[in-house]
Amino acid sequence: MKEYAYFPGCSLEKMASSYHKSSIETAKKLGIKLKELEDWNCCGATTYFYIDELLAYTLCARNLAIAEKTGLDVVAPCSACYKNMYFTAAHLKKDVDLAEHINFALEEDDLHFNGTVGVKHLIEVFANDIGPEELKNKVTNPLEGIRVAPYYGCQIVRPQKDKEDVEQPMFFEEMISAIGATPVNYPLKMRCCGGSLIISSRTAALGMVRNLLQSAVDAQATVVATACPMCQVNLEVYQQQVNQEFGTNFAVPIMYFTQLIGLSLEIPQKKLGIGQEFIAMAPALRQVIKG
Amino acid sequence: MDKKEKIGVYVCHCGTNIAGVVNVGEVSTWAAENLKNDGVVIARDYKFMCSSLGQELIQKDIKEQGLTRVVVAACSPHLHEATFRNACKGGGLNPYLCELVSIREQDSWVHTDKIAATEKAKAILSGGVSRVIHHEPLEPLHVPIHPATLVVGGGIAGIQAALEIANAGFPVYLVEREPSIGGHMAQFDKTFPTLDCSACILTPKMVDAGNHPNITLLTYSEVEKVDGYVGNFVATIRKRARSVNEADCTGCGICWEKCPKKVVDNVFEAGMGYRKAVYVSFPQAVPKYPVIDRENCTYYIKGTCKACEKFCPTNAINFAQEDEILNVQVGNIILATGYDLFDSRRITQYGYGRLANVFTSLEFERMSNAAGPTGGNIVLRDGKTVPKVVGIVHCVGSRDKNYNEYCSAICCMQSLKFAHLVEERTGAEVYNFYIDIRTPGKGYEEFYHRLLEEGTHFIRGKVAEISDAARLPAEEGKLIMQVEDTLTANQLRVPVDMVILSAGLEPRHDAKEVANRFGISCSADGWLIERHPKLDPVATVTEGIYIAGCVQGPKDIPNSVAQGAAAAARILGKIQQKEVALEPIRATIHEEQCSGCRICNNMCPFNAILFHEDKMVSEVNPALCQGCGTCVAACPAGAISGTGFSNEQILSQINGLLLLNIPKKEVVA
Amino acid sequence: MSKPKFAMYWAASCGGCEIAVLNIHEKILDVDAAFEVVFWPVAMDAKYKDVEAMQDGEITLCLFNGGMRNDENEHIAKLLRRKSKIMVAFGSCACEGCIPGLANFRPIKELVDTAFSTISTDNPENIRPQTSYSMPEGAITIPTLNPMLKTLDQVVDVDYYMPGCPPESHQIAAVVDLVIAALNGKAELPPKGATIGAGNSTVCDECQRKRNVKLIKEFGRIQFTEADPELCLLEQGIPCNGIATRSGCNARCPSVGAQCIGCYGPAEGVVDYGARLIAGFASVIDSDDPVEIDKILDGLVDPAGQFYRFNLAGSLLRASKSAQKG
Amino acid sequence: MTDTPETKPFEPTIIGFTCNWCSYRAADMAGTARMKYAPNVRLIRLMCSGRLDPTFVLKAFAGGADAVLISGCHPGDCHYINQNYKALRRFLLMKRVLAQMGIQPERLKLLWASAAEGAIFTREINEFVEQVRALGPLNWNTTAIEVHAEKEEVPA
Repeated sequence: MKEYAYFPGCSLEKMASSYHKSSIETAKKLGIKLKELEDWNCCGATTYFYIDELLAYTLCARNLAIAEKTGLDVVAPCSACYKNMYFTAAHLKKDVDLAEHINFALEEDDLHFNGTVGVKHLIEVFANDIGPEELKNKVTNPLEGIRVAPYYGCQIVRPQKDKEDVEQPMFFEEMISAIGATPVNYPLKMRCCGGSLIISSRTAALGMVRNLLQSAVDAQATVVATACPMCQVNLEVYQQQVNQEFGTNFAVPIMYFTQLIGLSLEIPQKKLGIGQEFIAMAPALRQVIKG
Repeated sequence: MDKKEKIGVYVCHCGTNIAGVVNVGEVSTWAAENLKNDGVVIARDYKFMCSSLGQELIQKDIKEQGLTRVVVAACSPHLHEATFRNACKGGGLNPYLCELVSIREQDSWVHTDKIAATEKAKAILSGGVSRVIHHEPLEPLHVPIHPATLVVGGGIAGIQAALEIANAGFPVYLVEREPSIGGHMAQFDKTFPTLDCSACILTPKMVDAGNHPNITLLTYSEVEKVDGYVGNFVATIRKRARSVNEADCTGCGICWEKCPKKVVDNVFEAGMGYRKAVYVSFPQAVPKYPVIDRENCTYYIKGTCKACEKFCPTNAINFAQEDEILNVQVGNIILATGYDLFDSRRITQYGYGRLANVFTSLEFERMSNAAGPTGGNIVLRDGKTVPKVVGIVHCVGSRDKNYNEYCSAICCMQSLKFAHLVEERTGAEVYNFYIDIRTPGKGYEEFYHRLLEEGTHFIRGKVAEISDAARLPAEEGKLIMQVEDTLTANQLRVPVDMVILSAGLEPRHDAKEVANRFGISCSADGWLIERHPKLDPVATVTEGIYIAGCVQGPKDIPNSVAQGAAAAARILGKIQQKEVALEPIRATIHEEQCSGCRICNNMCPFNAILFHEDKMVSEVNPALCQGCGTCVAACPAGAISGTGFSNEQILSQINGLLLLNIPKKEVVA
Repeated sequence: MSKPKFAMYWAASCGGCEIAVLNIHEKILDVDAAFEVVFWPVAMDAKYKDVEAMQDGEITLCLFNGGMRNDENEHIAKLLRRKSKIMVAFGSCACEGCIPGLANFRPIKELVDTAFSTISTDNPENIRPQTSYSMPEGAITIPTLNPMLKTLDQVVDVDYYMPGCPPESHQIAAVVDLVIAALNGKAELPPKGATIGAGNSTVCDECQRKRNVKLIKEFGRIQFTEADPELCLLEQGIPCNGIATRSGCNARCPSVGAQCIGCYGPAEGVVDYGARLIAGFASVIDSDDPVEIDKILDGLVDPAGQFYRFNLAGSLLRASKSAQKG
Repeated sequence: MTDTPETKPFEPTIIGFTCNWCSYRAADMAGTARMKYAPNVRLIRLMCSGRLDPTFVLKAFAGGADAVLISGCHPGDCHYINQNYKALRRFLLMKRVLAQMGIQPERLKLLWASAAEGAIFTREINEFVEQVRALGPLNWNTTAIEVHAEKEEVPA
């Protein structure tokens, strides 16, 4: 059984609690143990790096140092948390002076960042450690006939880790195929959801959400699958506002990929946090799931 | 040492080049006093040792003083080693008993501290003296040259080379992997910048090669193995079964007319068109005999059909034909195996293979060719719609650290040609997206100007993405090319109907294996390495193996032809000499010390080491050995020695360089 | 005419060499018949002063085993050299330092500390041997340790080398036969400086295991490897020193499934035994990637120990830096 | 060599091995371009870095060199196809052995330099000399090497 240090991040504590629940449950069912980091702190989110780089690096370094103590690689379900931690680990390995500076501060907490910890996004663990073949073997309730738009968002594959394709990755599609659903091809799968622009420049962000939803609808998607609480919020919660702003009438269900996998593994809906959506689950999906 | 050597030491001033920094007088006096124990009997310094007077000085001393070894401290051995060896030879001393140590390039030219430079010169000289004691008289190896030549690859470079040699009256084996010679050039429509028809200028040469009495054409064949060495190679060639008896076939074409099986032609038509299961690559193919593609032929799959056999008027079809293995003896080899086109699928953001109307350059070549799948009509993938706007992306897979860092050399001109053809044939608006326009060739820049005047748009920027996600009504149904125009610093979204990716050139997928098979090497980016990038571009480090055309690096047709001819000229020179002299720097395995452990067996990339199972010992073939010495250093039993760079020579040189050869009291701090 | 005289001495060694001599069985009677044994401390009572009283060159054959660990060893080596016509460095210790020579990896102080102050030593007052001590009867002395162990030929001139830890008995018997024949004018002795009682090639020459071109991705340890009984051990990733070790033992260890550890020392003409193994082992590594090569090399847990187990004192470097400092 | 008076800064002695085709030519190139570097390195020309026998390195250290430089063609550019990789394998193993012998691995350097890289050759040599100067003299016990000269003569 593969074990990881789990960094939920603040979104999953509240707003994205369904992502948290479904992550833990599906991972468990697939033979992956997620051990929550003790005394973790904020990752700095999307903005802190632009305000105070040193403190932002320190925040992430502290989480990484805690993870290092466990001897496990750290995994984050939130794309922003993942990107910040991965980026920090990579940067501090190169900038030894900065690492020393930060370690000086971490000493207060009896912590030290050595650069030995690996950082992974949860979807990476599902795609690589389990892989589509094994996932397919474990699926008991294939989501046949369901057209899923895999929404990667902008952060999962960046910065490039190895030689993987960062322009047109396919691992999300492969995972969707593995659970019996049909991945749809739509050109905007890698585009930004608007992120925190929704606060500072609402119209621009809503326009971006509109384009994304339109692209998914054009591809006849039943549901959009996300792998980030920020993407989920922008696509789901702001859908109504998009409709008001642009006179559209979108009602596209948005779900975490962990929820869809959970359904295909016949995990009870409640355990996956289903039932708290703003946009009701698609009837087509409701028909194929059991339990 | 049984007898004491008599060593002469000569320190060169090289005008002020050496003497300006190194106190040469002090060095020669020092050597005369301190290197006596090593056998130095005379030490002189002279203005220019390489002059005829300097050389005569050495020769006189050899004769009068009975010198048995000579050490010259002057410039780099790469400059004058041959000079001083010849001087010794002239004086009656074996040339390999002379050692040239560099106190110019490695000392006076790179140091400013005169005292330190003089001390270093002493150490370098001392190293040379210690080394030369262990030199042995050597004789160069002479091997005869077989007059036949093997040319691998029947593209334009290979054809040219074969014709040059054959016209000079010597036999050539021209081996080609595909059923017909012609190579990539046969696929092209027009050639830049003159726009003459590619087939029109190539076909006569193909026919010449096919009919030449001195050329043995082996198409649908591959070289599997090469044994031997310069002057005396034996190549093993597999001639794949065509399933057609060449002696009976007239090339009438009835078989492929009657064949019921249509196959997508991924080679010649770049996947744009079809051929039959029995086919010739293209109508002007040389030789004219078809081949049966056994993977797709109904008879080979199901056991029935034989339509071709039934209709063949000369009974030339032979389903039972087997591969033939030929062994040919040749003196020299030319590799002209060409290039592969960069696979545009690798740049996923350009959407090739995902977005229908994104074409590769080779697809476009076929499309614009009157004999091609669309009859020369430039249309979208649906086969009928004529594009109104066409975007051409330059540098696809080239000048890009993610793929290939090098410039593919031909894509700019090719793209300009495409732009011209599109405008001429469809009147469409054409956008060229380029990084830089590179037109270094006769008439190339003029062609670029012609395009500018024709109204082609040139946008300087690397295309970021090609997508079908429309934002504006005008973008609906189009391909949108996202690019920053770096001259105006504007982000542009250019909607087009058709995109042509001007894909770069890559080394053949099997270039590395081919290089290994022929005992030569690939550079880091995979092209075969020439002996010298400027002064010896068609020879390789392996004697007798030459390269021509794109196998050496991306180049256009005129350059490929020039290299083909150049390689041929080099070989003709060798054939005329009838024999070749090889440096006697070789490894030897001493049989009585060899334990047959086989450690050395994987050390030699030239396959010069053989293992004798019967005697359980390994042996070096001196004609194949290139003298690198890797096996000498690797042998755990110390059973391999290397002439010219023996352990004794190097270990003594270390002693000398560290001045350990000088009695302790005399070492001056 | 009196019989030619024979001496055998042990300096820093384990005594295995003398047992190997006795292991030539009834051939020992030929030794007794051909020679008068004048000095052999392990086998008979003899005093240094008896040797000192001899004429220079009086002893015909001296088999000297053991390395030069202390000044007594050196003194006797020089003494026996003077008194002997033929001086044979007998066994690995005298030839190249052998196991006692491994002490050259560490400073001499650590050596003494290990002997007198480790947990297994009952020495509560931390007493150390003194090289000289005054007694009412006068000063008594024990030999002083050299900072580094030397080989015999680093101290005296040696006529012949006979490698092995210990030399194989059949080789000793052959050498005895040769010397006796030579004394009777029936054979010729090899040129001075030659290695006797061994082959010129390496252990692989006598090894019966099958061998191919060797390319390995991993070095393993023999105790954790289930080795193919027919195939070359090195090919299976087991660090066998046979490739570089002088032949003569009939590939004793590899033929019973153990790797050669190199007791016969370097092959003919080799300057540094360890260097041959560095080159040999590096040659079988099947990788061009520095990271992967390093990973493969991690499988060799103690490379210097592997390469210089028997040869450290006789190697080019002779001793580690810390041992040189004393 | 090793007993330099304390007033002078320590000048390391470095033995450098070059291959005939790339690194020796890089040294020639540095000379032709009159680039300047520290005079502490004495070069030995081999045909290929693959010729580098570990014995040479040990010999140089034992003989009093403070550091050893091994240089060859860039990976993939070897004149003899791939022999420089064989030098690389030996180099990596040699470093480990030297470390066990108490010779800092930094005293053994591997440098890839093409025939055109005189500037790189110059820069790397200067850096290496400085690095070795900082490490201080190796002072290998050379007297141990010369025992042969001191030992007692055999009676005639």
